[in-house]
Formats: sequence, C-alpha cells, structure tokens
Amino acid sequence: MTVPLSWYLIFATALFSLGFFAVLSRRNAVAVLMGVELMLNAVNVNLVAFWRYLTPSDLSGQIFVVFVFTVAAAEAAVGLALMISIYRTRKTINVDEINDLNL
Amino acid sequence: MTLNVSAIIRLLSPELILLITAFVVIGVDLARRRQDDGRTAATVAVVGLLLAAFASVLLYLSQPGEIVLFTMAIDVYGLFFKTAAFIGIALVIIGSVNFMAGRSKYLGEFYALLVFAALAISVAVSATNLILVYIGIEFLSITSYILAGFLRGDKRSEEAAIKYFLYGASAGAILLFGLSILYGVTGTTDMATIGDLLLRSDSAHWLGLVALMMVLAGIGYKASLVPFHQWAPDTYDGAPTPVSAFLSTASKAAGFAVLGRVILTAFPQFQPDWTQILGAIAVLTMFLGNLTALKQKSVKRMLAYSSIGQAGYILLGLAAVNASPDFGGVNGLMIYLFGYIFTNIGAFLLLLAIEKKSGGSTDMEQFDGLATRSPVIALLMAFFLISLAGVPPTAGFLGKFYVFAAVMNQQMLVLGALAALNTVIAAFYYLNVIRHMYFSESTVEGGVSASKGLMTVLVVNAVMILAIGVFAQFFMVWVNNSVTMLVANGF
Amino acid sequence: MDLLRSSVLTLIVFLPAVGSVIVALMPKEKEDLIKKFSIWWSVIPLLLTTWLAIDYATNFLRGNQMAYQAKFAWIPSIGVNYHVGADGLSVPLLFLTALLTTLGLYYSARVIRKRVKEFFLLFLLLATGMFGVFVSLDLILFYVFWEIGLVPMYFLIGIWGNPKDRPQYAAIKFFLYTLAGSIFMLLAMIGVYLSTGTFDILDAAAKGVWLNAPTFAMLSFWAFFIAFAIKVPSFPFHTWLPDAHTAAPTAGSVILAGVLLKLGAYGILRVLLSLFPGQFAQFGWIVALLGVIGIVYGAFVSLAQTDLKRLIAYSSVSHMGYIMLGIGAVGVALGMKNVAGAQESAAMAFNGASLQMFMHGIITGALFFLVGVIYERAHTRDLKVFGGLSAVVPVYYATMMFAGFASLGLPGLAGFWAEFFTFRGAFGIVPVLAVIGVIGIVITAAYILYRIIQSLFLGEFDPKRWDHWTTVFGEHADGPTDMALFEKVTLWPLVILMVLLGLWPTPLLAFFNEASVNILSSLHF
Amino acid sequence: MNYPSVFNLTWLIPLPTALAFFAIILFANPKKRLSSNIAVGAVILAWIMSWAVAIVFFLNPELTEHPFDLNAPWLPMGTITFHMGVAVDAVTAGMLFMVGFVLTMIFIYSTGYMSFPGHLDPAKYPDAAKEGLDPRYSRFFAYISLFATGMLGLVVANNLLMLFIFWEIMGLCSYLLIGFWFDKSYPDPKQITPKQAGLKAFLTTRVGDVLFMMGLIFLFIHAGDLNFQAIFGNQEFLHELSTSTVNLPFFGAVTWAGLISMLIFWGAIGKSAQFPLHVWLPDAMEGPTPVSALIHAATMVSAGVYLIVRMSPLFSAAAHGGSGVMMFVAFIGAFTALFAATIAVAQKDIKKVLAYSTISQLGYMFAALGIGAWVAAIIHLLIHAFFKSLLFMASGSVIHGVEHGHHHVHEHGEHGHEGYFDPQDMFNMGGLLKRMPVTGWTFIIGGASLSAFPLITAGFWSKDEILAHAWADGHMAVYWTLAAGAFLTAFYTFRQIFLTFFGSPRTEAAEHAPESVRAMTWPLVALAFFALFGGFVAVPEDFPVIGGLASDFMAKLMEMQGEFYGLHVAPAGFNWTPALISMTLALSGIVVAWLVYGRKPLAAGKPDPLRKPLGPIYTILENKYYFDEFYHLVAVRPTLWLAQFFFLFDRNVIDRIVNWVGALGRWLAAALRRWIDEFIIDAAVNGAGLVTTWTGAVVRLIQTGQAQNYLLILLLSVVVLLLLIPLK
Repeated sequence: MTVPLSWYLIFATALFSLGFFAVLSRRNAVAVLMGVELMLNAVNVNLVAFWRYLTPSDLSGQIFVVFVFTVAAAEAAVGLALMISIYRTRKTINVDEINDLNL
Repeated sequence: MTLNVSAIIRLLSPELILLITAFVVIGVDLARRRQDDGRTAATVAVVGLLLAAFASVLLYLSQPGEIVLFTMAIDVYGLFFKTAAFIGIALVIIGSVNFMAGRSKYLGEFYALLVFAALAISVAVSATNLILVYIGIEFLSITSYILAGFLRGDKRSEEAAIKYFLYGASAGAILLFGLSILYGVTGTTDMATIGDLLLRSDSAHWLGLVALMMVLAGIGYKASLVPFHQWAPDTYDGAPTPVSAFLSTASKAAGFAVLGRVILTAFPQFQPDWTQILGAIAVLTMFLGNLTALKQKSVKRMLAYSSIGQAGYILLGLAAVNASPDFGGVNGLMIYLFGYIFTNIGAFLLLLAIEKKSGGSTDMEQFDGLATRSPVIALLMAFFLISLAGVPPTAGFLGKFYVFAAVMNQQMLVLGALAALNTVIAAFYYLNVIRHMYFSESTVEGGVSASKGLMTVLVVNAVMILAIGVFAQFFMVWVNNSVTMLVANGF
Repeated sequence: MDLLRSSVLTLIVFLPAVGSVIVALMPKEKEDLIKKFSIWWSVIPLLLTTWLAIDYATNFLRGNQMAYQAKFAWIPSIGVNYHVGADGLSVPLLFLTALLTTLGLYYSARVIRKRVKEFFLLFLLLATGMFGVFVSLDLILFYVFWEIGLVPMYFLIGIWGNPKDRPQYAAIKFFLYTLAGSIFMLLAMIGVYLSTGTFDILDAAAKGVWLNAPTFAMLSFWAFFIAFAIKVPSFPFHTWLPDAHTAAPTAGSVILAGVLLKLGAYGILRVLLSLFPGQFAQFGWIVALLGVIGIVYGAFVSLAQTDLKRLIAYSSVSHMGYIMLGIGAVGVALGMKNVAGAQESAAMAFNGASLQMFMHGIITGALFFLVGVIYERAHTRDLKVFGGLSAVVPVYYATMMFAGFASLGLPGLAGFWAEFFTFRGAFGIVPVLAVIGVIGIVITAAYILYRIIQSLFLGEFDPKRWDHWTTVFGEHADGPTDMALFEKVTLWPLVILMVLLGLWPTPLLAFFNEASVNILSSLHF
Repeated sequence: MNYPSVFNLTWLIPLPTALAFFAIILFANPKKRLSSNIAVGAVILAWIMSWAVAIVFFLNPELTEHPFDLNAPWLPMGTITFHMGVAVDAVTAGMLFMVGFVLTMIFIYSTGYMSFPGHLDPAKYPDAAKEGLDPRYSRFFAYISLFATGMLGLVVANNLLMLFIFWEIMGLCSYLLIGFWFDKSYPDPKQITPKQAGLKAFLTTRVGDVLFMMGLIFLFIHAGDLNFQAIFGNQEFLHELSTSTVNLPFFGAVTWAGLISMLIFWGAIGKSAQFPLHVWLPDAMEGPTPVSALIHAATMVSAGVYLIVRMSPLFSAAAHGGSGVMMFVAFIGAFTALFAATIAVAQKDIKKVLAYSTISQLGYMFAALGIGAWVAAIIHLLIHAFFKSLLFMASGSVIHGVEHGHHHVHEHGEHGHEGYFDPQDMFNMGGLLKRMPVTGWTFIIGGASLSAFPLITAGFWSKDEILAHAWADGHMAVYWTLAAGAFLTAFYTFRQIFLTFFGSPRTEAAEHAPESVRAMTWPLVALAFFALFGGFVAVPEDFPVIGGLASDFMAKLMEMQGEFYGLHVAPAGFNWTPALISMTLALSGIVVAWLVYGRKPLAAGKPDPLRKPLGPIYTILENKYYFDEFYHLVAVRPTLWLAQFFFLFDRNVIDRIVNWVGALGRWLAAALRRWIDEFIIDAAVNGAGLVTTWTGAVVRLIQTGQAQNYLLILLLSVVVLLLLIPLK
C-alpha cells in the first residue's frame, strides 16, 4: 500500500497555507521570510510528488525542485541583506513600522 | 530539434553579450579609481546593452523560430521585447549616470545589476518552459529588489525594496504553486505541450483554471495589474528614480510579455475565461490607477499610479486578443508597450532634473512656472505627458488606438467605452502637471538643469515617441511580424 | 500645375507647422523677428488658399469632384492613408482659416507682450491642426488633426488668458470636454474600419457603414455626433464655450469662434452625413431640435449678459444653432426622398449651414477682435461702464455696427444669407422647428442692439464713469482712443468681406452649392 | 417687346446713393459740406433717373401689359439659380415718381435743418458749433443716402427677396436715424430718448419682419421662385396655392395662400405701424425731423402698403380661396385709421400728432386694399406721401424756428427759467404764421390736404376714392369707421394749425422764432404744389363739372396695371351720398377745431380745452391707450426675465452637470482611497481576525503592517479568483 498522491497534495497545500499565514501574521521580517520559504517548500513537495506519481521517467519535476531551492536561497540572501540594511537605518525590522510611503 | 553549438551561440548572442557585459562592468568597476563617477562602467553597460539590442535586431531580421535548449524560444515575439527592454535599460543607464554618481559607492554593481535585469528579462520573455518562466521571473525580481533598495541608508529606498521583496516573494510562491499544478495536471513543463494536453483533456479543466488564476497573480503583479498592484506605488515612489523608470517600463513590459506568452501558449483553450477576467482586471486597473492618480500631490507618485493606469490599457490588448491580422490585440499590446517604454522612461528620468533642483521633492509646486524657467525641460515633460494622455501624433496615441481597435474588434463595447472614459480621466491629471508648468507662476526661483546624458535620453525619448506616432507603419510592421509568428507558433 | 495641385494642400497644412519649428529655433529675445516671421510665414498659406479658391472656381466648380487629392500610404497595414483633398465645402473654409490666422497673428503682434515666442509658435501649430481637419479624407488623419488643434488652444487659453477669467479652468474644461467627445469618436472610427475595411471617408461612404448592424450604426452615429456637437458646440454641450471664449486672448477667441467651432460642423457634413445617411435621416430631427434650442436659448442667454465677450460667446451658441438646424434639416430630408421639394430644401439647408460656417467665422471673428479693441483700452468688458462711445470713437463704432448688424442677420450683410438659406431649407423640411427658430432672430436683434450697441455707443459719454483708460499700447489716456492703424488693418478686411458677401454672396455660394449638390447626390438623393 | 432704352437705367437708380453712402463713410466723413453735397448730388441723379423711367412709363401706358423685367443670375440654390433683377410697372413708375422727388426735397431740406442741435453743448464740439452744423452732419447724410438706396431699391426690385433685403436696409436706417441724437436725454426719465426709440422701432418692426420672412420662405417653397411676374403671371399656381391647405394649431385648416398672405401682411403691419405694432412710430419722432418726413411719413412706412399692393394678386387669390385675409387687412386698416386718429387728438407734441395721423392714413390705405380698392390705395399712398412729408418738414421748420427763438432768448441774457424747454410742444407755440409765413402757409396747405378739404386739395380726391369704394362695394362698417376717422383727422389737423400758427405766441421762444433758411422753405413750396394739385391725376371721370377736365390718367394707368395682375379694380364711380357725407365730416371737423382752438386762442400756460370735457378719456388718449405700458408688461419684461432665467439655468444647471461629472470623478478618487483604506483592508483584516477567532486560534494573531495588508489583499484576490471558477 502506498500513500496516495492526494495526501501529499493536501499536505503541501496545508504547508503552503501555513507559510502564507506566517507571512501575514508575523511582524518580524525574518519570520515573514521564513513563511515564504515554507510556501516555496510546500510547492517543492507538490512537485516531487507529481514527479514521483505521474512522470517518474521524466526528470523535469526534479529539476524544477532543484531550481526552486536555488531561487529560494538567492531570495533569502537578498532578503536578509535588505533586512540588515534596514535594521541599520531604522533599528527595527518590524514590518508594520516600515511604513513611510503611503497611498 | 537539435542545433549545433554555433547556431545556439548565434541565437543566444544577446544573452551572451549581456552576460559578458555584466561581468566586464563589474571588472571595470573593480579597477575604478576614486574620482571616476562610474561613467566608464556605465558606458560599458550601455555599449553592451546596445550591442545586445543590435544582435536582437539582427536575429529578428533573420526571422528565427527555433527553440533553443528545449526551453527558450528565439522568436520574433521575444526578440521584439528584448530589443525594447535593452534599449529602455540603456536609456535608463545613460540618464542616471549623474544622479547615481553622488549617491552610491557601488556604481559598478548598479549598472551590472541593470544589465543582469536585462538578461533576466531576456530569459523570461523567451521562456517556453515553466521552469525557465519561474527562473526568469525570479531572476528579474531579485535583481529588482536589490535595485529598488540600492540607496543604502535611504529610508524610502529601503522601504520600497522590502515591500517589493515581501510582495514579490509571496507572489512568486503563488506563481510557483500554480505552475506546480500545471505540471501535475499535464506531467510536463513545456508550455506548448501543456497547451496541447489541456486542449485534449476535459477533466483537467478546473485545475487548469486554478493554475491560470495563480499564474495570473504571480505574473500580473510584475505588470502591476489591479488587484496585484499594491506594492507598485510605494516602490515606484520610494525607489531611486532611475529604478522606478526601469520597474515601470522594462520590467513591466517583461511581465506583459511573459503573461502573453504563457496564456497564449499554455492556456489557449481558456480564452473565453481569461478574456473576461483580463477585461475585468483591465477595467479595475485603469480606474484605480487613474482615479488615484488624480489626487496625488507628488508627480513621482502620480506617475506611479499613472503607470498602473497605463497597465490597464495595455492589458486590454491581451484581453481582446483575437486572430485578426490588423487588430489582433497582441500587436496593440506590443506597440503600446514599445511607445510606453520611451514615454515613461522619459517622464520618470525627467524627474531627476527636478529632484536635483529641489533636493528630492517632486511635488507639483516644483513644476510651477517651469515653462518660463526651463522651457526645454518643460516642453519635453509636456510632450511625454501628452503622449501618456494619448494625443496624436504621439506613440501614446498609436498604442491606445490599437488596443481600442482590438477591443472594438472583439465587440467589447462596454470595455471600449470604459477605457475611453479613463482616457479622459487620465488626461485631467496629465494636463494638471502641464498646467503647473505652463500656467502657474513660479514659486521656485531658477531653472532646473539636466546633465548632458539625461538631456540626451530625454530628447531621444521624445524623438522616438514622435517617430513611433508618425512613422507608425515602420513599427507596426515589426510588431505585426512578431505577432504573426507567435500566432503561427502556438496560438 | 499638376504637381502644384497635388501638393498644395499638403503645403498649406504643414507650412505652419514648419513655421512653428523655425520659430522654436529662434532665440526668444528676438521678439520682433519672431513676430514678423510668423506673420509673413502665415501669409504663404493665405496666398495658397487664395490661389486654391481661384483655381477651384475656374477649373473644378462644375467638375463634381474632390480636387487636389493626394494619397500616400501611412499605416498601410490597416489601410490608414495620408489622404487629403478639397471640394467646395473645404476650400472656402481653408481660406477663412488662413485669413483669420494671419489676421490673428498680425493683431497679436501688437497686443501680446508676454511669452511671445511660445504664443506665435503655438498659433502656427494651431493652424496646421485646423487646415488638416478641413482637408483630411481619412478618418484617422482627421482625428489626428482634430486632436492636434486641441493642444495649442489649450495653451493659448491657459497661458495668455485673462487672469480674471479663470483661464486655467477654462482651458482644461475646453480640453477635457472636447477630448471626452473625440475619444468616443475614435472608437466609432474604428468601428467604421471594422465594418468597411477602410478608414478612407470616400471609400467607406461608398461601401456603406454597418449596413447590416443597425445597433452599431446607431451607436457609431451618436459617438460621432456627440464629438462634433461638443465641438460645434450644440446645446446642451455648449458650456465650455463661454468660459473658453471669455478667457482666451483676443486672437485665440477669434480662431476659436472663427474656425475651431466650424470643425464640428464640418465634421458633421463631411463625415457623419456621408457615412451614416440612414441614421441621419432617422435622427436628423434631434439634430435640428438641438439646433433650434441652441438658437433660442443661446439668444436669450446672450441677452442676459453684461460682459461683452461672454455675450458674444453665447451669441456663438445661438449662431451655431443655425448650422445645427440646417444640418438637421438636411438629415430629415434624407428620409423624405419621395416628398416633392425636399431635395431643393435640403440643398438650401446645406448651403445655409455651410454659409453660416463661413459667415459666422468672419463676423464673430471680427466681433472678438472688436472686443479686444475696447478691452485693450478700458481693461474691462463690463458693459455697464461704457456708453456714448459713438461720439468719441466713430471708426470703432462704425466697424462694430457692421459686425453687429451682420451678426443679427441684416440683409445686405453677410450673416443674412446664412440665416435665409438655413430657414429656407428648414421651413421646407422641419417647419415647426423653424418657426420656433425664428424667435431667435428677434432676440438676436435685441441683444445686439440693446446690449452691445446701446450699452457701448449710445447715450452721452461720461468720462467719470470709468477712469482706467489707456491707449492700445498701454500708455495712459483720458478716454478711449479710436482704432489704431493695426486694428483697422485687422478688422477692415473682415468688414469688407461682410459687405461684399452680403451684397454678392454668389462666389461663395457657388462653392458651397457645388459641395451640397455633390454630397447630396452622392447619397442618392 | 422693345422697351424704351431708358428702362435699362432702372437698375442704376439705387446706385448713386449707395455709392454716396460709401463715399461719405470712407472718405468724405471729415468734410461736412462735401458730404452733404455728395449726398444731394447722388439723390438728384437718382431723382432724374427715377423720373425719366416713370415719365416714359406714363407716356407708354401700353407697357402695363408687358411690364419691364430685367434679370441677372444671382444665387445658385441646389440645382436652380435665383435671379436678381429690376422691374418697372405702373406701380413702380408711380412710386419712383413720388420717391425720387420726395427724397430730393428732403435731402435739400436736411442741408438746412441739420444745423447745430440745441441739446448739445457747443463747448464739447467747438468745430461743429463754429460751422453751425451738427457734429455728425456727415454721418446723417451717409445714413439717409443709404436709406434712399433702400427705398429706391425696394421700389424697383422685381422679386420679393430683394424687396425684403431693401426693406430691412431701410429698417436699419430707420433705427440709425431715429437714434441719431443718441446722446440726447430728457429730465423726465419716463420720456423716451432717441436711443430707446430707435431700439423700439427696430425690434417692433423686426417682429413683423420675421413673420414676413416666414411668408416669403413659404412662398418660395411653393413657387420655387420669388419673381413677381413669374408668380403672379401663373394663375394656375395661384389657384393651387389658394386651394391647398395646411393644418395649423389653433387656426385649423387654412389655405397656403391665406397663410402666406397673412404672414406677409404682418410684415406690413410692423413696417407701416398698424395696430397692434403701431407703438414704435410715434416714438420714432425722436429722430431729426427730415427723418420723420422721409422715413416715417413718405417712404418707409408706406413701403408696407406698397408690399401689399405688390402682393395683391396673392391676397386676392387667397380671398377667392375663401381665406379671410383681405377682411383682416380691411379690419386692421380701418380700425387703425380710427384708433390712431383718436390718439392724435390728445397729443401736444407737434410731431406726435403727425405721427399718429400717419398711422391713421396708412390705415386708410390698408382698408382700401382690404376692400379691393387697389387703385385708390396706390393713389392715396402717393398723394399722402407728398402732403405728409410737407407737413413734417413744415413742422420741422417750426421746431427749428422755435428752438432758435429759444436760443435767441437765452443768448440775450434772460436766464430766468432754467427749466427744460420742449420746442416741439404745441402749447409752447402760437401765432407763428406771422413769424414764419412760408412755413405756416405751406403747413396749412398740407393740413388741408390731410383733412381732405374738398375739391382744392389732393388729399380730398384720394381719400374720397377710398370712401367711395367702401360705399360702393357695400363695406359699410369700413366706410363709417373711415368716415369717423376723417372727421377726427380734420379736427386734430386744424387743432394743430390753430395751436401752432394762430393766436398769439405763448412763449418767448415762439415770439422770437425766425423763418427758416431757404434750403428748408423751398422744398416746402415744391411739395405744397403737389399737395394741392397732385390729386388731379385721379379725379373720377364722372365727377360733376371737373370730371372730364382734369386728368385721371394715373387712376387709369393703375387700373390697367391691376387688370394685368388679374385684379378687377374698376373705379367705384362717383356717388353723391358718400362724397357729401365725407365732405361734411371733414368740414365739420375743421369747424369744431375752430370752435375749440381757433375762435378763442389758447392763452399761455392754459391746459388743453379738451381736457375738461373729455375727462378720463383724454387721459387715456394722452397715454395712447397705455399700449406702451401694456407691451412693456407682456413682452419686454418677460423677455428680459426669460433671458435672466435661462442664463441662471445655464450657469447653475447645465454647466454644473459637467462640473458635477468632474467632481464625481474627484470624489470617486477620494472615496476609492478611503474605501480601500477603511473598508477593504480593515474588513479584510477584521475578517481574517474573525476567521482565526472561529478556528480557536489566538485572538489578534494577525497584526499586519502595511506590507502585510498588501499581501492579505493578494491572498484574498487569488481566493476570489479561485472562487470564480465554480461559476464557470
């Protein structure tokens, strides 16, 4: 007996939502970034599951995952750099305090 | 389809040129002396971008239609956008040399990043594979985050960057989710195949729609489409002005190009659905952008909203896409974008001159009586604004004309009427700036001055705007060719 | 000769634009040079249009054709051509435009003192827009010129407008109002293309527009009509006009009233009539009704004015009503093909409307110049402070009398023929509306005589009532001085035209009649 | 048909004065004498040509069968071409004879009359005062030259459109000349000033003119042409016009001929100051007296009659078709004749009396036309012109004299009374016959003619003809109305004569009034000749004793002309009964006037002896039945009120609509901003908070910053988009 595909998908969706919830609810920018990472990894679960269940012979799903990892890393690097820079000028990385530009 | 290496190098020559250029720029910068204001690096970057543009044009003229490395379509559609984006970024660089010189130490990185952004755009608009679409978009996003926050220590710039970053990262995740669904439904990441497969299976329809919606959100934010636009005003407003110029033009164009290619190749059978949704989004985008722009006191922020409004018109082309050879919609989108790139870069970069005089403010008062203080600058600004308003014989008119025509061609009368109404609303705030420049008495003493580079860019933009409007046929042939190929390829 | 004939319209249209580029290149301190150059440069189109009129009259008047055509592909991928041509309808209007432009420049050279270079530059550019509309035979070209004319006028009103009259408000109102109309016209133009596959007015008219889609035809008709009606302006789209006219500098008002308003009427006759004859027949009565309301309403509102310039502005609303009445009558007549005499009446209504276009141009042009004459001296236009000027400034008085009486349609002066032909046509087609319209004639007489002539000229001149007199050159003066030479040179050509055309309208009528016969017969009427 | 070559001159007749007009306004303007010389020279030229044409026509009565008609292409109208041209028939010839002569006399008279006017301050116009000429002397001659062009053109025009054009040009001149002394004002603010009078005249006649134009246009539509001979030579067309009908609101079905005639007649009512559009003419007397003589007595006002004379074939066709338009003409004419005469009785202004008498006499002519007495109307028109212009010019001479007398008194140091002095008030005159014998006697001749003093005056013959017709054709109501009018006419005329010329001077001004210069008196004498003997061109053939002796060639000629136009205008023949009645009435009018004013001359400062016996009626008459006030109330005020209303409507409603749209846009922009801020974001945040509450998670877990608000919207948008899918 194998785990059905849908389980993976539900898990991934839950993970994605959790990530999004973190993005929305955390005030610390680093925590928000972690939420984003969670969302990206949720998709990775999706991709790997699809690959394994649907097209095990074609590697594109796996390749995709690899690229997502890479992108996520780059994104995290840039994001953290930004936050450091902001922390230097503002002494805070609270998202709701970084709000000088208004409608 | 297998190609030999030399063919691949030829077809990817713009990208390769950009790659080399980027590294050369960094290298030049490493060797930079203190007193150099980054001019050398900028020159290299511009030369590289123009070479890449030239290469794209040459490739365009050879009418290619090949898929390189299974993931990139080197076709006229992509090449058109590449050319436009390269030229646009080159103009941004030329115009910003003086501005950046005093503001940052890391000038080489700045220009290199812009070249990288060009490369990202180049990759994104060619991508025929979901993976490359994602990579291209993210590549562009990441360079853009850095560019937006480039002025370290500048609160506004940093805020612009972090907002953009948080929004972009989340939107990217949504895009990715959508793409994963697409992959899951079809088992492939090649968009043309996906299009075919979706066409054949009815069962995947609703999942396809889910993917479509997510893709729309994930790419639409790049094009600042309502309701995925909210980062845009803050970022355009806060980012260094040359970056705003870049973000609101080349980057946005890339967004539209990718969106166009994705929905035309991967979702052709969903046309009835996305036609309606895109139409609604276009209307929302126009109204929100234009109505909000009405109220702005800062011209930069006004232009930020205006560029949202403009995105609405551009999207009309996609919403009304059809197979007719003259008013097919996509050609409207393309010619609109082409003219819009020059117009908006002109308008944004012109703010540099104002900011220099005012020390950063672009409030309306800074424009009072500009026509008497600096007649040439005022005239150029007026010209850009008139083009944005869509008055003939400018590029802005030609673009509006084509997207309106596409809308009419699809008999979307209400959409056409709403778009027309928006033109009037928009004219009001564009004219308002002209009013300040020409009718009001100066509240500020002395003229504004533009560096040689900036002036050159502004004049080139103005000339291009007029040229596109007057020699419309020349440009339309390019555009129509591109569309023909695209239609032949997938749609 | 053939070369000249095929290029003359292009020359007329683009020479002013070239002139404005040359002005742009001149240093702005050299005001004298700029002024002289602009004036003489504008004489070239004037001479060309004069030649055009003579040549047309001698060679084409009975040829039943659109003459001086030139056609080049502009955006061939969608069949947009640079296609220009002139017939009996456009030739006189071209001449009028050239004349008023030259006179306007000449007059402005003396009274415009700030930002001279920009003024002359924009004025020349404006001429290109106006000429362009009158010669365009391609819808997109028509639209392009239509909009080009809009921009300089916006600046003319906004920059050189009298600060007391809210020029910025007036300018933006003018621009947005017109744009609001024309943008929908653009959609309708696209519709024409989608229906016929061409933007060419003549071709599209020959093919018929939306013949099988009455709803689209109707929508297109209204889109075109509203754009034109705003420009005319017809009641109830007229409210931009009093503000714009009042605020604009003298020469701007002259061009605005003299030519820009005619663009709308011209558009209806050239574009709407030939592209949508069926809808015109159906809705002609609405056009005529709006015209009649405009006549009467405009006249009454004029009667209530105490500001001279605003009065004349409203009088334009009334006078443009005649054009709308005439045009509407033509439309109604299209639906009366079997009624005896309808064809003749339609021709006369057409003639009346087109005559009114020309006559109103010279008459109201002159009237606005005359307002300028007094305003430059008194620096007010409030009719209540004047009186008795007839004894003090007899030349001004005489000139105003000619223009005023021409405006009220006195036989023997130009305005009468327009009214007569319009009513002759309208009575044969829409008698009830025409009967209401004649009320306007009486009220017109009332406001011209009671408001203008009596307030300005009659009674005893009392120097105590107003003491801010200067000469036209700005020097202090104890009372009004009579018209200076340059004012006479500006105004008398118009007065001479009023008298000559009043006594002998035949040459002008020959042009319009030719156009009316051609256009109506092309509608299989 | 070979026409005498002199007819080819016809089109030239209006030309000299037109050229004079332009010559004066453009060149001769600064030189006053030169201007008047040009004008007089031009009018003499016109006079010679007019008489040449007229007399040649008189000598060739057979021409009535083939009236001269000369055409030139004029206006292209669709596929047809409208022709302009001139025509000469008996009516034209008669008019040319009268107009040419009267014009010339009045031009000459004006050279004397237009001296420096009393109401102007000589200090302001030193040059003009030194010359002793009106400061705008040249302008005056320019205007009357233009007027002469209008009148001559109207007479020779061969189509209704040209007639209308000249008609309007005369209206313009009338306006200009009435308001000639535009700077004159009176201490009594209620007294109408020249500028107001001009306006009133123009606007009142404009009402008629507009209706006239409508009639003209309808005629044009039906006939396809406006040439008189083309229309009236086409009996079939006239018949058709009189049988085809049109449905009008309120009036029901009327024939086209009736409608057109009626509209055209309204033009005549306005121009000839008939009831109810008569109000402008008395006020028109504010103009210089030559103007009153010329325009408001002899020529322009009678153009209305001329118009109906011209259009009579149409009227008669309309009558044959059963339309009551002829009866209406007769009614208006007769009513006006009596109505105006009653007002004249109570006027104190010498010119106003004459003005009302003009209205009244024009009423006679219309009455004649209404009952079909075409010839009588024409003859009375011609003769009236002579004696009425004579009367006006003589009264002008009187005014001139009194004004001079007034000045004379003032210059000689008697500054005792500084009050306003009205030189036109008959109660300021008296005994002037001695001071101004030529003026006096010619006035009396004119007055006698106006009163139809039997046998020896021209007025008797022409008026008698009308009365005889009314009697003979059985129009008893018309007859008695006109007869009563005749009595009143004689009465007020001699009231005027007695008040002005007899008794003793009631003011010093009258005492010192000098006789006028010769330029003024000679025309009086010349006109007096015609006022006396002009009537002998129309003595009925069967009149006792002199019936065959005097010529009636004019009546014959007109009769023939009438036949040509299909009008059956046989002479009424002489009948003792009406003749005696009218003679008696005229004479008794004179006698009554003598009893009231002549027997015991009025003393200075005494009121009009009629005031007491007539009581309130006198007040009503004096105030002209309050017509001015009535019109002010029902026409002028509502118009101005309406104008104001529309203006406010325009500013506050129509214009606002646009501004509202603009404001709506701006409001939307603001609202959108608020809405996004407060509604969407807050609601979204709260909503999300609620959701978390429900799910039992930590309350207020989400405390978003702005960036996260954006992300929330992003999420919600995607959710909304996804929710759209089931709708598919």
